Amino acid sequence: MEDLVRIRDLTVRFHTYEGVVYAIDDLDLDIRRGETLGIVGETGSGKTMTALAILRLIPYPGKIESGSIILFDRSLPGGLELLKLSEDRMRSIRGCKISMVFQEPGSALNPVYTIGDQISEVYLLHQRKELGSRAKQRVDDLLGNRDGFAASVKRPLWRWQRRLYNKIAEGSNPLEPRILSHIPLFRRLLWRLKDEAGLLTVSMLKDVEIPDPDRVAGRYPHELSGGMKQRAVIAMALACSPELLIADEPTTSLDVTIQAQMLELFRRIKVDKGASVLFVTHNLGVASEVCDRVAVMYAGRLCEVAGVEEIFLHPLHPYTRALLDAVPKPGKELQTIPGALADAFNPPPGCRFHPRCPSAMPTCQQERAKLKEVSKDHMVACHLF
Amino acid sequence: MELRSYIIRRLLLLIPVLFGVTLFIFGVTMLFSPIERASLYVSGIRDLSDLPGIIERFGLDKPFFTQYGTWITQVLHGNLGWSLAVGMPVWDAIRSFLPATLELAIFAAPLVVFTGIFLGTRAAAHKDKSIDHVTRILAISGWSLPTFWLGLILMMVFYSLLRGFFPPGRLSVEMDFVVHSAGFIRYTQINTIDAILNLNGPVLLDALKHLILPVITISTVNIAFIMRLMRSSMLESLGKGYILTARAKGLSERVVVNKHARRNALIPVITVSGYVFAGLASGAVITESIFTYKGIGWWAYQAASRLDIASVLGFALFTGVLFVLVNLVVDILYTRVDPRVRLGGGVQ
Amino acid sequence: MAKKLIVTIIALIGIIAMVLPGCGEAGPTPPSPYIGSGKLDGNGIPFNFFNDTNTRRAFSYAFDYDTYIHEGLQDQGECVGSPIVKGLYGYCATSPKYSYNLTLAQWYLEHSGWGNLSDIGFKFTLAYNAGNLVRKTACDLLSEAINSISEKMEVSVLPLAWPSFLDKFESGVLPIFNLGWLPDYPHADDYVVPFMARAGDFAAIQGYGTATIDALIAAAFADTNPVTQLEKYAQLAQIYHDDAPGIMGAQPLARRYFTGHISGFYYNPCETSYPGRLIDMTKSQNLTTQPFIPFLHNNTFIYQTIGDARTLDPCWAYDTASSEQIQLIYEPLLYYNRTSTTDFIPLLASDTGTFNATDNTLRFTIRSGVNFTNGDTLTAQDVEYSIERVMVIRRASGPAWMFYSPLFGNYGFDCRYPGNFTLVDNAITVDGNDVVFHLSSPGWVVPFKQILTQSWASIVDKNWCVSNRSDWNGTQADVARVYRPLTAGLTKLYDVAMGTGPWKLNTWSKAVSISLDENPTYWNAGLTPVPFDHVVTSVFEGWTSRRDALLAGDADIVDVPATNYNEMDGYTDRLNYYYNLPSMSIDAFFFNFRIGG
Amino acid sequence: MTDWRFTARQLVKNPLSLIGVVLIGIFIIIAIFAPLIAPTPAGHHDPYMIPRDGYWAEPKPPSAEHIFGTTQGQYDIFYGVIWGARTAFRVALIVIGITILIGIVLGSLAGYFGGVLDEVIMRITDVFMAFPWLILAMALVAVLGPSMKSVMIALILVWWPSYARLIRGDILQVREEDYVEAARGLGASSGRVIMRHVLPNAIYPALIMASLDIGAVVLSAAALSFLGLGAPEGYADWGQLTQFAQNWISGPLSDPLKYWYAVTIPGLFIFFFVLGWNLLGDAFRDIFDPRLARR
Repeated sequence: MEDLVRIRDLTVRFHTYEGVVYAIDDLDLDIRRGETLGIVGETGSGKTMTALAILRLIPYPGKIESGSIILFDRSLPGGLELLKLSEDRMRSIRGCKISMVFQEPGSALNPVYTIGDQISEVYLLHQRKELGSRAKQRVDDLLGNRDGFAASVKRPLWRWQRRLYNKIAEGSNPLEPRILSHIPLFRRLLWRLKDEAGLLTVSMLKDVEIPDPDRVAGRYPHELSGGMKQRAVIAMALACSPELLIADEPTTSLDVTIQAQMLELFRRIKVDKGASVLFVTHNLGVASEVCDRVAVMYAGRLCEVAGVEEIFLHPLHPYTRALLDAVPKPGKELQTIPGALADAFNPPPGCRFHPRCPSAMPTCQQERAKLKEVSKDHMVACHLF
Repeated sequence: MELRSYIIRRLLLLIPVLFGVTLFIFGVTMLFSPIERASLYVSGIRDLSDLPGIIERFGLDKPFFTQYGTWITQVLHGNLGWSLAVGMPVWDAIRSFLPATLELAIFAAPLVVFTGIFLGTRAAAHKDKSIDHVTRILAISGWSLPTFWLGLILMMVFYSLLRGFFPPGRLSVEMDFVVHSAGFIRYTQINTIDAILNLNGPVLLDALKHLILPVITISTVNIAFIMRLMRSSMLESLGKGYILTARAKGLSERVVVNKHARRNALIPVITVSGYVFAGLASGAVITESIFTYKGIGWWAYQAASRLDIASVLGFALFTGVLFVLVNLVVDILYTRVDPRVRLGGGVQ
Repeated sequence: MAKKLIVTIIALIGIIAMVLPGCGEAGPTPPSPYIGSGKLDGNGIPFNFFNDTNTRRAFSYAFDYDTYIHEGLQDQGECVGSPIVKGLYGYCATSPKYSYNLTLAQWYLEHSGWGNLSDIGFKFTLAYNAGNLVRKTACDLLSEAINSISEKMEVSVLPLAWPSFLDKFESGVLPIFNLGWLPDYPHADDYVVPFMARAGDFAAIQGYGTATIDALIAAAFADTNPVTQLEKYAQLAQIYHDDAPGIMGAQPLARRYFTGHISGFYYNPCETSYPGRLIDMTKSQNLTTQPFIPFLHNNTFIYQTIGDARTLDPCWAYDTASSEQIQLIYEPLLYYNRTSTTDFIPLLASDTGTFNATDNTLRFTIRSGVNFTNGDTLTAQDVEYSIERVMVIRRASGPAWMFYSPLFGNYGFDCRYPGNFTLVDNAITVDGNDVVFHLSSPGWVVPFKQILTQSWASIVDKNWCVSNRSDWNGTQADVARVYRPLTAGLTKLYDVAMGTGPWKLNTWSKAVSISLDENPTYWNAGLTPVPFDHVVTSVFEGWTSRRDALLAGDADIVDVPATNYNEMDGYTDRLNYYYNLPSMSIDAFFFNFRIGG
Repeated sequence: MTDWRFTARQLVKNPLSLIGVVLIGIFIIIAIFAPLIAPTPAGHHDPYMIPRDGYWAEPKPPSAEHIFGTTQGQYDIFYGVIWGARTAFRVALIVIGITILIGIVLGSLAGYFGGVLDEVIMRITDVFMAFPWLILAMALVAVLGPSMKSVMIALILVWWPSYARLIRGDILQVREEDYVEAARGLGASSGRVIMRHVLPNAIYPALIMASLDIGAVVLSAAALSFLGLGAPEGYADWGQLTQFAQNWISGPLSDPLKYWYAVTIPGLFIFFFVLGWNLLGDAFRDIFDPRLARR
């Protein structure tokens, strides 16, 4: 399987008045086409930052210091260096090629706009052409098979609309509609675009198994249950059938039954949309459910990457082991990881896990361990190997 | 809740408020001795012999609640009393001075609200950039300006340097003639509007010339205020999750700020704008007195400084009503801006 | 957390504790009542402190008259020794005056009836009505002078809001009070009575006056022989000086500033109207200082003042602003001849009145051929009605008393009682085309004529009043309906006016402006053509705006506060000046002989 | 949240707030050393009454013995503004102090016990908020007579409701917090719970608001004196000094700005005083603002 996204020595730092936070430190990671890659780690281990870094949405005062993130898109060979793209190009990728589902469906939706509005926004933004041609189609139908007085009156308008939508369909951002969309009253002349977007929205809502989608489309977020919201958010993310779907703890805030449905949904998406999923979670159980491969992070660094069975059956990195032990199992008393997560401001030198590591060696305190492939598709960053 | 019943319920709230307000003022004025209050009606010491008569006529020596009662019954019969300050019934006074103040408010309020919101948005969108710092400095300075002093300074500049360019009052003598001439119909008493309705250019120009300085004076502080508020509430909503979502959708910064962030940020601003408008309309006492711009605030000042109790009470009633009405409008506006808000009930 | 809270609270309380004592001395808190301990123990004064002549004289010598005139009145004042001020009928130029002389003051204090006051020492408070800066200056001068004589003597100055000042004044608790007096008619009697008669407005409060003085006042007033009469008034002036019941501050001198093109102003101290008599003025046509539309300024007289008229009803108006307007719209029987206060010209009367000593009657023949602006002709009945109307309605603290005193020698009575009404009715009778006033004393002839010149004596149209305004219909039965209205708004002519005067009311937007138009059918137009087509009086409280209007030529005259006189010098290019115009008002200190009434 | 070291560093780091601190510092010094900066002339009874140099109405320009010149009535502007600083501080501290106390008492009662008590108190605040405060203050001052005391009383009367509301709001939030519930669960008396657990966490917003308000209070007091309803004539008070200049805004045509000093100087003192507090308060708001969490 070829890579979809290749992250190389990515470094993200937060420059705050209290000092520099090493959120991500020299991270190498590949996301393969059509796979679900899980990123697992404690809170603050930098998994969310990795996700945001791919979208270049690191919040102020964070900054991507160095590294490269390459998106291999079928359309353009050689791939795209995301970190070198102009902000405009980047925007055209966000929500279209790469989209994201956030942890809190409640806060992820804008309370003052309807679900429909917020989803069709994506279409209007990224799929103008399609909408344009669809709208043109409609007008053509009208021109073709309508007659009678009313029609004859409307015809000129229709013709004009046709020209308009045609331009839009041809893309290259024509002047006329652009001007129109800025003039409050005339803006509504483009209503057919909205309609089309609306239709797409409803079908998308149907896809994410929302009952009675066209009613829901008209609802405001606060009128929906948590599960519904999350589905809506996912629908929004899938709107333009992205190549990569980043899901940041999508299930954490939901109760168990809903969680199950969500995971089911994600599996399905992967199957029929063929999209790769970057699944960020702190919950190994969940990860084992959905992921093909799992990457374990600790204090901004990658500890171990491997296929899901592999990592659950033969975890190598002491931290991974500790994590697995920390998962409560029936009839086995719970292991906890000694010590606390490394201080973000002055992290321990060498391997950041060594203060908590049961099998730490002197070298661990000096030099950091490189990520090396110990067996097929199984990489570990630890001096033990 | 259904709109009509809600409005009715809110209007019922008027009663306790107005009752409290008037009762309180009445209490304050009762701190005067009957003679002191009677002496408002005599011209000089030659008439001191009349004081007992006046006290008796107006029942100024009656117990507190008797006097308050008589006043209330008066009001319920639609008689707000006589305004000594301007020599006409209080009700007429309100009617004849309100247009001037409304005119001021009509020009000031949009200026205040829109400038404030615009600058606030810009500042928040470019937090810690130069524009943010500039606007912030402007805002804090404007916020610290004593209105009366600003007025005086403006007068100093525009009366003495550019003499007669922005004259005081509401109209110059000439235009006053025109306005009172038969050909000119005073639909609203609001000069600018009347001028437009009568298609009379000179009057319009003259009225505007008289308006500029008061409007500037009254707006400065409020603009600063709204701006700061808008900035902080913008910052708040820019920190929200849905902004990240919007960005992740690939929306341009302009859309993110102006569509997704602003509408949420407006909610607290609306309340304050309501108060600001109420403040403007309930009389910019200081501004109007400085520029002898005879609106309701000027009247209130004259009344209060002459202890014209009837007028002060009337004015208090007026502001009370205004206050409650503005609150009502604000609440209704809420429901338009924020779908979560239900009339009566708070956020769902 | 709790600790933090407690600390905060303590801090707050601490702050307040620190600052509250300071707040204690915030604003001069008066020794109440204003005479400190109330005993002559160095910390106060006894209630009858000023019952001692030498003490009063000491204070009279301790007031710096020259500084008061120079700085308080901006050099616009003259010192007068007695209440009979310059310009009054009965004024005596030779009557003695006090002058600023600290050594004399000290001597009198040391030889006061209380012993050596500069050793004993005393404390009391000098109150004035807040906002009146001239009086503040006067009080500061007096207190500083006294304090400077000996540190044992301390006079502190305290502002009181006008209502409470009147209250304190009336209850007689102020040891010394500073007030002004403005005559209603320029006759010595209108001064000596309030200042010296036991029942007088000031004297009564002070507790000053004796039977002999009262007798002398009566005699002086009734005396028809000018020579002896003037002697008597001179005598009264002397008495006032010797008793020193008050400190005569100074008689202010007024100024007027007109735009250059207004001419014909002459000053009459009894003229109520600030701009003078407009009918005699003219406006030159070269309008160099006119930036605006000429057609209007040409023949419009624009006057900017500080306060709006309260009413246009002659029976209510008792304030300058109202009288100014009323006298432009209405006319009285006669008026002062130019600058004189004792020589008259007939207006609505055809003569200046003939006095019949046998029955004390004053008879005027009504001018014929005079029309009101609504076309009605002026009749003797109108005159009778106008005067009786004022007396019958008799609004509280209004001008009605000014007819009662000359006609009955009292301050008025309630005409709802038939008996009283008949008296009033008979006091003014119509005889063909003549109106006859039955005076109570021959002494009243001149003062009564003076009273007849003022706004309250304006002649209204009876028919119009009764039919159009449903005003008092002239019968006793109707009196109760109109008697003593509570507010100006309740009189029928409150905001309308229709007279014989040279101008007629166009619009009155309250508190903003009054504009009058020329009366096209003015009876006297042949002799004195009406100079202005419009007269606009607009109200501007702010001095700066008034001043700039005057300098820009937007106003022909504005009210100039005495404090800003000097600022107005040096505009000879555009202004006409009139200086040193003696007013008849006076500000004075009055000693309270028995503090606390 | 209130890490004072952090606060201090922020204050110093932000130039604006630094200016604020400096301004306030200067005014504090002025207020404390007023008797040294502008000594009261001998035989002058009340130091807060501005000494007059004669009684002439027209202001006199700055000169050797009157650094800022004299205003209408020959009151020494310099003396006035210096001692005016004391007046300003006194008014501000007393008003704010007392207002906060009232606010704490009523606010915590309303917020903690809720129900009828809450309703009543809130209705009362409604009344006061619906009130034309300037007019109320004017009426009060007129009744109580011209003195700083009446100004303060008036201001306190119109100021307390906002604090009562603020503190009530905070308490409503805090009382739901777990540790308060816990304390209640342990059967602590309400008074104890309020004092030990609720107030300490509810009061800080009020204190910040106070720092924001000091400027506003001084402004309002000045406005009152400007309308001639505050200090007695000649009292060292910035607002009144400004009022004295009201008749001297424009000079003769030849020299329009002749009396600039009388108009500008007192106003500038008010402005800078208020500016200082507002800058400080603004910084506080940013620092303590839980939304703009520290990064």
